[in-house]
Amino acid sequence: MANDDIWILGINMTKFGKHPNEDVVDLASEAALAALADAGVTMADMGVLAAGNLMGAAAGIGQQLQKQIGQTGIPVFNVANACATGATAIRTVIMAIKSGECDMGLAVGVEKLSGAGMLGAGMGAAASDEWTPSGRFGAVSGLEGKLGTDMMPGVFAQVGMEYGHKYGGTSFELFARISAKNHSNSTLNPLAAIQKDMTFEQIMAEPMIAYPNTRAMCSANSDGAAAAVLISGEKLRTLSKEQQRRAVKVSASVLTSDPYEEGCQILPNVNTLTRNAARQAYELAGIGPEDLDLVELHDCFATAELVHYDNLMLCPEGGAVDFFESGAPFRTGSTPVNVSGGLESKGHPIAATGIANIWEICHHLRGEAGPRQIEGAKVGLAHVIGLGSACGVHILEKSGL
Amino acid sequence: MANDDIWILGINMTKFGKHPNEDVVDLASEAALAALADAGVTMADMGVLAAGNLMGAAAGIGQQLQKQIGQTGIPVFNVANACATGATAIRTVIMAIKSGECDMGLAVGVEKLSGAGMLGAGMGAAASDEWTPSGRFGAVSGLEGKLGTDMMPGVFAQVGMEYGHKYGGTSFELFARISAKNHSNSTLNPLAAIQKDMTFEQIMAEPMIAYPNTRAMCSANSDGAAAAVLISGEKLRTLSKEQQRRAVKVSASVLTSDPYEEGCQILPNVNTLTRNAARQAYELAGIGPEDLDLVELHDCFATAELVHYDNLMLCPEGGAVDFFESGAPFRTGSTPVNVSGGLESKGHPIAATGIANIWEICHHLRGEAGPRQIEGAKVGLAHVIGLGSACGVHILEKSGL
Amino acid sequence: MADQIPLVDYLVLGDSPHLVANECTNCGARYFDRRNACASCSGLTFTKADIVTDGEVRAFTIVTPWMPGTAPYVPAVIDCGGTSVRANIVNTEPDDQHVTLGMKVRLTTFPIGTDTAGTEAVGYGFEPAN
Amino acid sequence: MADQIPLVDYLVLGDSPHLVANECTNCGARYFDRRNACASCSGLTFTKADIVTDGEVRAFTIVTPWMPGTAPYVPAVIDCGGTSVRANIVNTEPDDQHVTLGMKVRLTTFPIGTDTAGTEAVGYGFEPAN
Ligand SMILES: [Zn+2]
Ligand SMILES: [Zn+2]
Repeated sequence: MANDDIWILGINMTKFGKHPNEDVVDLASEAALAALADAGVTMADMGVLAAGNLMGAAAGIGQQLQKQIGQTGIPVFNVANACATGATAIRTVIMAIKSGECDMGLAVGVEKLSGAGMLGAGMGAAASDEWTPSGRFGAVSGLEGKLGTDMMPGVFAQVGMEYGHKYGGTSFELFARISAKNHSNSTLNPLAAIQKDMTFEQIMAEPMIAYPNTRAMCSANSDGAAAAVLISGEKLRTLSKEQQRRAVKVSASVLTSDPYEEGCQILPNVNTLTRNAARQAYELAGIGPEDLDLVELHDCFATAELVHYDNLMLCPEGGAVDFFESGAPFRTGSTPVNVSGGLESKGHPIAATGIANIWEICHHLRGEAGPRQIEGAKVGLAHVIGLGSACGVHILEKSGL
Repeated sequence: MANDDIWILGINMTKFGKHPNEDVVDLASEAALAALADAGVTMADMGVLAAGNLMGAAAGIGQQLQKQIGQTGIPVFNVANACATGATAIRTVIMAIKSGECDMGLAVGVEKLSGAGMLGAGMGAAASDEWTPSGRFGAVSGLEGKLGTDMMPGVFAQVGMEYGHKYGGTSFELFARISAKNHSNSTLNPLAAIQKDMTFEQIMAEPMIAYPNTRAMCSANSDGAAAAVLISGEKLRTLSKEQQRRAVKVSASVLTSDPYEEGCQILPNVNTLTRNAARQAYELAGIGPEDLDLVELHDCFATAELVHYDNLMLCPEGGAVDFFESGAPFRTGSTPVNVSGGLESKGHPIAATGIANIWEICHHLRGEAGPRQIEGAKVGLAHVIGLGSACGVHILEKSGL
Repeated sequence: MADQIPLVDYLVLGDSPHLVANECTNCGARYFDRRNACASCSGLTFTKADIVTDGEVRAFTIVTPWMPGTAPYVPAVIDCGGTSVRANIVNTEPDDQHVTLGMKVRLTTFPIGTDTAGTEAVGYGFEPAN
Repeated sequence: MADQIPLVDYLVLGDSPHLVANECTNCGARYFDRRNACASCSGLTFTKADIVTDGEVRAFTIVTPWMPGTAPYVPAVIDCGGTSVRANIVNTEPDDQHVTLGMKVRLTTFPIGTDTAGTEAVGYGFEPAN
């Protein structure tokens, strides 16, 4: 018996930022208990738990969480998909419900990163006394900095530059202005790690990390957690009117990986898998990009936001610069993007990010987003991408119940 | 559209043991390509990939594998559930098929462990200059060896001792004789890491690791991989007669976690979640323990095998010692257990184990197990447990197609 | 006498050393760690409960450390009046003649080291009661 | 002259240094790493293909290392006759005046260090072609 009709019954995110006195289980517990409370249900109602914590991916965050908030014997799936880990947890719970194995489940993502330095900013292997070829390239030394870069800032900088090379119109200032939009949005989000308005001149004057991204144009390493309670439509209809009214419909839930294309093993191709996920999601939801009232997309770097305007088909192919220049992705525009402040200011606790962006959309669809509410929001899209690669796209709709 | 009818179309395990010249992707590729070949399909037919590699749980083994054997853009789920990681990968693919999202998928588990030392044999935190309480117990020092043990050998030793305390009849020699059965079985398995027959006296004379388990009674750290292609019954019926004949029916696929019971956070309770998984599996498959022609259970230590006779209800409650003494779990007995040699001799490349035990069952149900074939095997059960905890139970049946 | 600090915060030192658990006010489940909620009933409130210091060995093992020259130790599960406690069995030979299932034991404490500030850390174990 | 070893095994040294790829005999996809199969078509056989040494910059960045005093470097994707190659842009100033999208570059090699046995490791990069 399949349930193709899936809803979010409750959802929560913690404040993102520094949490020196909480461990990952504290943060996960806070988000999970709050999501259950938001849903008006308890652990005893859950039929499945999917959880992610990338920095402790082998440690079983799901069971650690159960041992604090409720050991009910349900199946636990610990998942990992880089920055798409939270979205993968949600997808896993949705599959469990769709397959008829249960009618409610909990998805949790949590990370502790503050003070961890720039994401992926690792150094190469130490030089040995004698050169010894090793690994798949027969390398005699660490390759970081010697043959390009595997670090996120450099990878996503090149992704933006490649778009500029292909379609033109990009510049250091353009990317800084995209970042300024998000930093401005963050001033309305009390859960953001950084709530400081910054002009594009200020952003350009920040230390350069990987041209054209300065520090303010990179996602902020943060601690945080987010959790969601998913439910089948059939079960939802047995709950209270208030629960039905606040529930948010999951019109599409899609996960993709990157298909082979020339060059994809040289520079990760973050475009095609996002475009594939978006296309599948629009088809499943029966809507088009023009129907979206807001979008949370994965601006791990300012350069990434630009290419995803195009990948999510918010603009014609090659038209991302014009789309931005038109004002469309601003709060006041036709397709507000990252009204939460985005990863650059809200923060990016890796495994939490893919649930937190859904939380932001839900907040607006429920009309509960306070000063940053997008008025009358009925449909939203949440996008997340992890290198490797995995892309999650969810389309969410306001309850009509 | 749900598919409740799930089959294994192809399955493979590599030789377990030392593979110094292969990395995890090599091993995963070998098992995955062989499973696809066994199934008579290709990566292009797969609709989902679920993969696990516990030691590299954050590194996205699924995508690493795709980049070697086929980047087709399908959803990838990287999963982790301690020693139940492989079973969790299979469960994930099954959910994807049951939910109607695809009709075929690939599950892969791989680990490189040889030379890693005894599993979980870590030392506590280093002493600091000044005692500083930290963590959930406010501990001023590492607790390993000071307040009991968290290491697997000691944990599973206590699990067996607890059973002995509750029901009586256990002894050092009894556990050694259980181990001798498995080491004897391993001589017929060319893929086992250790194929050496050992008497119980020899086993008792081995170095003591954690009383009453000597080294020969502990699972062998090994490198290895295993992979399986899952398919919906509807799709299977469109394939060749030969593929249908060799396919193995998944009559039950269950994953559980440990429910709360007094003491479960002091010594992991590996019993109740196994019993719960077994009960659900028997109910789903519509069979009882008496119908099983063979069982592969998680003998990570000899002490564990004893308690799982009981947990899997192969004997009346409290009757595990009598069950063993009756000869039932020997190759020649009524319910052969671990005819592969079990983890103590076959080896235990963590994330591969939960698929390799299913491979063993399939091998017999297909009548392809050569000298170690259990004649006429029609139904088998594969069990795996990871501390944390997670338990996977699969009941498999010979094809009637 | 030097300042003392317990090895773990659920060990209470002083004239009558004992363990103290976090007890769920809803269902009575007992835990020794810092809690977010109750694993048994998801309850959110806890009181402190003193644990009796006499117990019985429910399970044990004898671990042979990997480092040569290091003494074996005896992890065990002790049933203290219905509450399971984890500790080593101490003050007896680490072999299966001296440590047995069902044996009666009692809590004991002992120093485990002194830090640079002169503070002595105190651990606990269980010793044979007879 | 000291013995030399390439930084990576797909760099061929000698009179005409160049890169060599594993080319799928079925679909022509090219890879620089050791292969298990083809990511494009799952083919299992490969031949060696020499890569042209002239190319065009398709993407670049300028990374400012975290360690103070360390020079910036310029990772780039170079289109070498239809095959993407990864390397640093070298032998020019690391700024957006000297490195531009679409600029023509050519392969160059340079020593990256000598080990205790006296063997010199040689890396590669791309330098402006004009
Ligand atoms: Zn309680
Ligand atoms: Zn090919």
